[in-house]
Amino acid sequence: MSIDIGTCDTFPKLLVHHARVRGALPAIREKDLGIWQTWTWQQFADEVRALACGLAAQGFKRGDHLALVGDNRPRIYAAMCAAQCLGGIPVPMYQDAAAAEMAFPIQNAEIAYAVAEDQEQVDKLLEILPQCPTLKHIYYDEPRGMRHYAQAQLASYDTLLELGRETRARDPEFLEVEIAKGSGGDTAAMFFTSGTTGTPKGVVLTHHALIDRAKVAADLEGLGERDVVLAYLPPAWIGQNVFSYAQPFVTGYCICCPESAETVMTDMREIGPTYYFAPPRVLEALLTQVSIRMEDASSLKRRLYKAFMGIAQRVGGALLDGKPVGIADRLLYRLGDLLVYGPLRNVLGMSRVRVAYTAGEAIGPDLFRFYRSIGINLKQLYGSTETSVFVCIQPDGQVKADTVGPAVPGVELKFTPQRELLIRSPGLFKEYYKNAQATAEAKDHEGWFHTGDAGYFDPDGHLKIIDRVKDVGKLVDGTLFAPKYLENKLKFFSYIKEAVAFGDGRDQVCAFINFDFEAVANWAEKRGIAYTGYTDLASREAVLSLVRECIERVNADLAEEPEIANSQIRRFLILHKELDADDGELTRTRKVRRAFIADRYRALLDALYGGKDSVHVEMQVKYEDGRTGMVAADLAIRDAKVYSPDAAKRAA
Amino acid sequence: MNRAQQIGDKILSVEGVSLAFGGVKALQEVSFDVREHEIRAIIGPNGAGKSSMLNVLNGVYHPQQGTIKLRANGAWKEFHDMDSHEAASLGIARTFQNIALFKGMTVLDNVMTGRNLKMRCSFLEQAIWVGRARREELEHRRAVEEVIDFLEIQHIRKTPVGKLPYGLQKRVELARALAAEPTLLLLDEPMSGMNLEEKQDMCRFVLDVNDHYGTTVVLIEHDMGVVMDISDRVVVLDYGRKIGDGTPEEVRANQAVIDAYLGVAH
Amino acid sequence: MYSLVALGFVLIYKASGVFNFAQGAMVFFAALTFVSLVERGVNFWLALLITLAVMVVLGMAIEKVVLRPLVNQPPITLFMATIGLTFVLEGLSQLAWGSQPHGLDLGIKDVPMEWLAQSTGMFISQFDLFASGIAAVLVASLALFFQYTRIGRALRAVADDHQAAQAVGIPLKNIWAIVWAVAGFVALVAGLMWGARNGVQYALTFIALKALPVLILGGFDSVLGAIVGGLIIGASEKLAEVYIGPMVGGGIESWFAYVIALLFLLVRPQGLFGEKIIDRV
Amino acid sequence: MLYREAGQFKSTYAEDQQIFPIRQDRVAVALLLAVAFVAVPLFANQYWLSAILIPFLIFSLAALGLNILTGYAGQLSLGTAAFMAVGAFMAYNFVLRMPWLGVIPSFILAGLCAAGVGIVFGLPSLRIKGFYLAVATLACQFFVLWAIQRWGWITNNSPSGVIAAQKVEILGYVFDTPQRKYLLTLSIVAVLALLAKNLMRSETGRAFMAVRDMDVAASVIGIPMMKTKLLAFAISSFYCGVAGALYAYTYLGTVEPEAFTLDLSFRILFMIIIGGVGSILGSFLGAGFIILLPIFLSILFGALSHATGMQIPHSVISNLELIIFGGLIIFFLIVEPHGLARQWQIAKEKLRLWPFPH
Repeated sequence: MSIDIGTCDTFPKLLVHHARVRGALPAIREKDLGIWQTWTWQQFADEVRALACGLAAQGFKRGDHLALVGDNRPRIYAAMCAAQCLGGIPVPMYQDAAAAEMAFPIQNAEIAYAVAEDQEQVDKLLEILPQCPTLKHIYYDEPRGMRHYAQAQLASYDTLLELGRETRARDPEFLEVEIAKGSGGDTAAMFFTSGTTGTPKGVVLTHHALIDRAKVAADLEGLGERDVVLAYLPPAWIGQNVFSYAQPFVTGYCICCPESAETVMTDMREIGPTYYFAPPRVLEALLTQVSIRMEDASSLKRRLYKAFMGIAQRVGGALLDGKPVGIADRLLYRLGDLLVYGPLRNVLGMSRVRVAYTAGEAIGPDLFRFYRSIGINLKQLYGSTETSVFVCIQPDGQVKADTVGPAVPGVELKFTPQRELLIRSPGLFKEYYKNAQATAEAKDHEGWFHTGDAGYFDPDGHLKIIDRVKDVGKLVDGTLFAPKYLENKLKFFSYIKEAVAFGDGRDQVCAFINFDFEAVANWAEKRGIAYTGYTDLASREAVLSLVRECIERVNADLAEEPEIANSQIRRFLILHKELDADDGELTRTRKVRRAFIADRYRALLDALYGGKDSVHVEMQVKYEDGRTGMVAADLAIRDAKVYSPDAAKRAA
Repeated sequence: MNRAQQIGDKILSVEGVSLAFGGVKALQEVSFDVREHEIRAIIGPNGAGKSSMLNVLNGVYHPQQGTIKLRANGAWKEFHDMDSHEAASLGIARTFQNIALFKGMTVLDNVMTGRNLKMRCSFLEQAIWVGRARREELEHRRAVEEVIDFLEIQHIRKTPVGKLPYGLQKRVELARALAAEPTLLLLDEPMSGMNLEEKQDMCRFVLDVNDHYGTTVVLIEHDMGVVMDISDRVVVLDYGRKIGDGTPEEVRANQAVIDAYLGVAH
Repeated sequence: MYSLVALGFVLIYKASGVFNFAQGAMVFFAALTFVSLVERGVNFWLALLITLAVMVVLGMAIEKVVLRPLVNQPPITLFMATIGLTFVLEGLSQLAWGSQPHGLDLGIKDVPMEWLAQSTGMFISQFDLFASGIAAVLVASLALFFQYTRIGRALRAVADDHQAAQAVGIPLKNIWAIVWAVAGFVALVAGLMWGARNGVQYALTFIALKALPVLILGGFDSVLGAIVGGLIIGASEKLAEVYIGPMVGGGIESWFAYVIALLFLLVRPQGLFGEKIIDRV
Repeated sequence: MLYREAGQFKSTYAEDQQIFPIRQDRVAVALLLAVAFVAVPLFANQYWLSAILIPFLIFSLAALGLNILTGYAGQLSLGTAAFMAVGAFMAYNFVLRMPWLGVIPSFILAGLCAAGVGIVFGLPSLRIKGFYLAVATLACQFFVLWAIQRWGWITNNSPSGVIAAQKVEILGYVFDTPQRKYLLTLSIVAVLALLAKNLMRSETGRAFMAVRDMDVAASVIGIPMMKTKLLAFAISSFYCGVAGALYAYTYLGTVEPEAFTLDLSFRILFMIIIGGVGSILGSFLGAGFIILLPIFLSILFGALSHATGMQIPHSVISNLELIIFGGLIIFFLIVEPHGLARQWQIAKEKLRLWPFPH
């Protein structure tokens, strides 16, 4: 169905439009108290209007910032839109970030108003209150346990709503005027990039940028008001925010918030979304779950599963792309759909998925092919916070495992000599908030945005991203070294959770490996290997050889690609602990912080390259509840077999 | 700990209660009172008569002497030999030392049975189901969902109770007692057999219950740390006699109590 | 007479906490096997021995197949299992030995003794005396057995609490086997007595129903209770038939025993000699 | 495998509380009812209708009654046949003495009489629990049979105690052919089953189960023991009474006290054990199993004797039947105490999680 938003150029205007055109349709649902509580567009608009008037009554004016801390739920999106009605700028923040990480954005944008979800978030804000004098008003949504809190700044969301309803009753016109004042060029929202390097930067995005990109992408896939999306990723991440805020406001589809983080799987199965987005690590975790659960299945189911997955591997992707497939295979696949893939999609809650995107990181080819083979229309997407996400999308029919598709209409792509990708599109961000110097670096005078990603076009015009520019290095003998590419190939094995490859400016490639505790523990139990914990399992000979097998299979693949054949992994060690964002080794979206790791584990790196076969390590570790403790271990270093290009043919 | 709910006047008064099983004197002239919105702890070494006191309060045992007066909706009701069924209708709910849940039913059904006193429909209407019975059932389901959400047991709503670990079963039992929206909640060692983390959770729940619903709580507990933290006033029993009554600090200093616990020869 | 059968029930109940409804069927099976053997010309004593062996084996088999897997099921389930057992035994016995009734002659005159009849006016036949004699002997030996022998004590321990007994080291398995073997023996004796009096036929299996009130009256787990209960029920049934019967239209023998048991239960749920069952909160 | 649950979410409590929340189940049940009400009367022949389906329905109803008492409320009863007898004879009397009453009201009244008897014999359940209760219901079983034979007016003084059930006529429409009798029975059973299902998922059902699981705790939280237990007896005997009436009117035609012996009580007890204690579906599965077993055996033995040529005497077959019967009871009690219903439930669970095991 076509998108009928006509001239609305700001999100509040879109809301008013939807409330009028499709007032009775569900706008947003949340699983609470056992059932899915539903707000229609009309109800959602009323709540936003009341909230906006409430904020106005509390002195929130045009240009102010509103911090939003908390998980996906109707009230966080209502608050976003309410701020925008008054010309304010919502700033969503990661709900699982530590208190210290929240201090910078609040100081940077002198945020005076904040909406927090529950006691946990309020406590964080109260903890950093001394460093953020500007913070005047904190509205909490869930009153649980905060009965004795007496701080002046605290007020409950409901009282704000009540206040709003009174002010609106007194002066209904006031809000309509404020909304009319809004224009496409105003700032719609500000997202703080987790930034793999240095302090986070506030990316300022205008209404026009977000709406335009959302509309283009929606047209491409024919999204409409009947579609359903599950909002389960942190709202502060542009990847989630675009799908659960920008696009629903453009197309009018319904977003659903799960009851809690633990119940995402069951809620997804209940809702059965038609439009799905998941970063590679979520898809990877899902695949590990599938393989572990299948390992425990009865032998009949396992045989059935393996047989039909073989067929799917061969034929599934082609069928999805509409390529010609033999009659026998087509029938077999149909039978497989009835017995295995249909139920599998159903249990994962993806039976009704029409379009599924994956973005944020490069995805392992086999992982990508797995989902397409069981009939899920998974496609690659490329974009970033600064470009309002949509830069390249793989159209139906031209889906490939290792590319991200052609540019979306309205986007121009260009390469610098060092193969850095430059983008110009209406969706570009206005600036980095109060950071002119970074803005100048990223956006040059002709309006080109320097992405910092390296890549090239493949024959049929699809963009291929290989790595971050500053990470792409060269081995001593000049062969191209793309750590991300190697790491993704390694991470595709369900036993390996995270890998960090080193080789830039060195003679050979070495790697740190983090195995997936759940998968390997299950594997160890089946072989009767007793273990006490992660560190103990890491030192086991059987586990080391298991990881070596995976590495050798990756080396065999690499040997087939001539220009990077030489960057096969020669030596590796298994880290004594899981890399963790709390220790600063990963970003909030679990991307590897390579430079930080390199200097923190300097000793290990030297041991790898120094030819030693084991190294002692003493490391300080931060536990979940903030306590720190020392973890010491002796890490064994092993060599992995390297294949010469022609030998690889035989081994593969 | 500042009190959200102000402690009101007396709601329950126990005067001179004695209870004996054949020769064994479980309780001898015990009298104490409990005020509204208060968390009242009953402590004492094993076999001091704590559980029997609780069983007298909710009508399972009938004392030979002494009277128990309860202020239910305004009027002082004196109940001498009242059976447990009447006690429940007066708004007294309780949990059991060793879990008394209905193994054959799911968590949701168990908690719903807590509300049976509030259901008005006759069995005939319930058989026909459509109409009044259905409305009533859904209303009560809504109220039960509040309690389930309050005690954070949404994820086990549909599992049979028999399958749950010990800590969760205790929480389901608390949910069932709460579902009856009692004026007086009797907790019989709610934290026995729990690890530290579960104990902290349960303490938080008991405090929240007192906070949020304003229920008066009578708590039997061994863990002195817990008693000292969350109770407003404490009664100390030893060999069926009351040897201490007052705030946790007073009781801690009381020599008789220390003797009782450290085992001075009687 | 009832007490003899009741004894079998008590024995099983005392040792395994199971009310063995199939005890009646075992009585029938024992009597039938014995009679069929005698008819085939097997000498009296030899037939007795063979039947005893068969009964013991049967007892053990039942314990192994039926009861062991059902060890800690609620009494209702065990009760139903024994009903199932009754059907199996009935089918088996009729299949093996044909279903027509057999007369059984134990060589003990069943005619009331003249001198006793004139003096007391009571019609007690030599047979009754003999039966009660046997019952007395059986009771005495069982009482001794339970009270003083090591196995007897072990039996009672097992009846009270399986886990505790096992923990103390009593070999649960063969204790139960012994219990069922002895029950088989008692069933044999009861079968002979009963069979001799009114012939061996299908009705025997339902005497278990008659034994129920006896047990309730006397208390499930007391040997003495079984005997006393048996006498009370037997006598009262006959008396009721004579005195109350005509007024109400006769034939009250069938349900009168139950009414007594019922009334008794309301007053004293655990029967004359049984222990009091207290259920704690 | 067959379930496609994605997308079926509940947005109101009413949806969440309904009997069959999953759409596939609703479709399956609707289909089943359609077949039962339409297809069967058209195609099934006389033998199947009157010899298999009608008794199946009647026994399911009786089993349902017993399940309410023993399965849900946990009170063991061996007197089911007696309640059926009361239902049958009282129905006969009502139709005989008050023809203006019509058949259905007289069935209901007969059911109420059975319920009355049920309450009388339920009184002991207040004092004695579980296993001893079997005695009370046993007493009821013998007492009722004796009473019917003794008091003349019940059997309208027919010497042999046999009564002939009158024609069933409702509002001028005579139910005489097997198809009509089948439809009458089916509709009564369906309605009563629905009522039972509603009862079991509402407060009364929960009170029954509470009393079954731990009656001490039940009384402490306020469930009235007396009222609940007697209610269980009353409802259960009402169902058995109506089943008894149907037994006389739509199945046998003529009935005498001997038809309601203890043996029948045992058969119904077996039905709920094998079918599934404490589940509405279990009663139907159990009844079906017990009805079909002898037929299946006779076919089997027929084929066996046909194949092996030696003629197996009828008596041996009936004995074998007994043995297999008893054997099955024991087998079920050991392997699956909750009977076929639990197996059905596990199978359904597996299908919903297909291809995963858990």
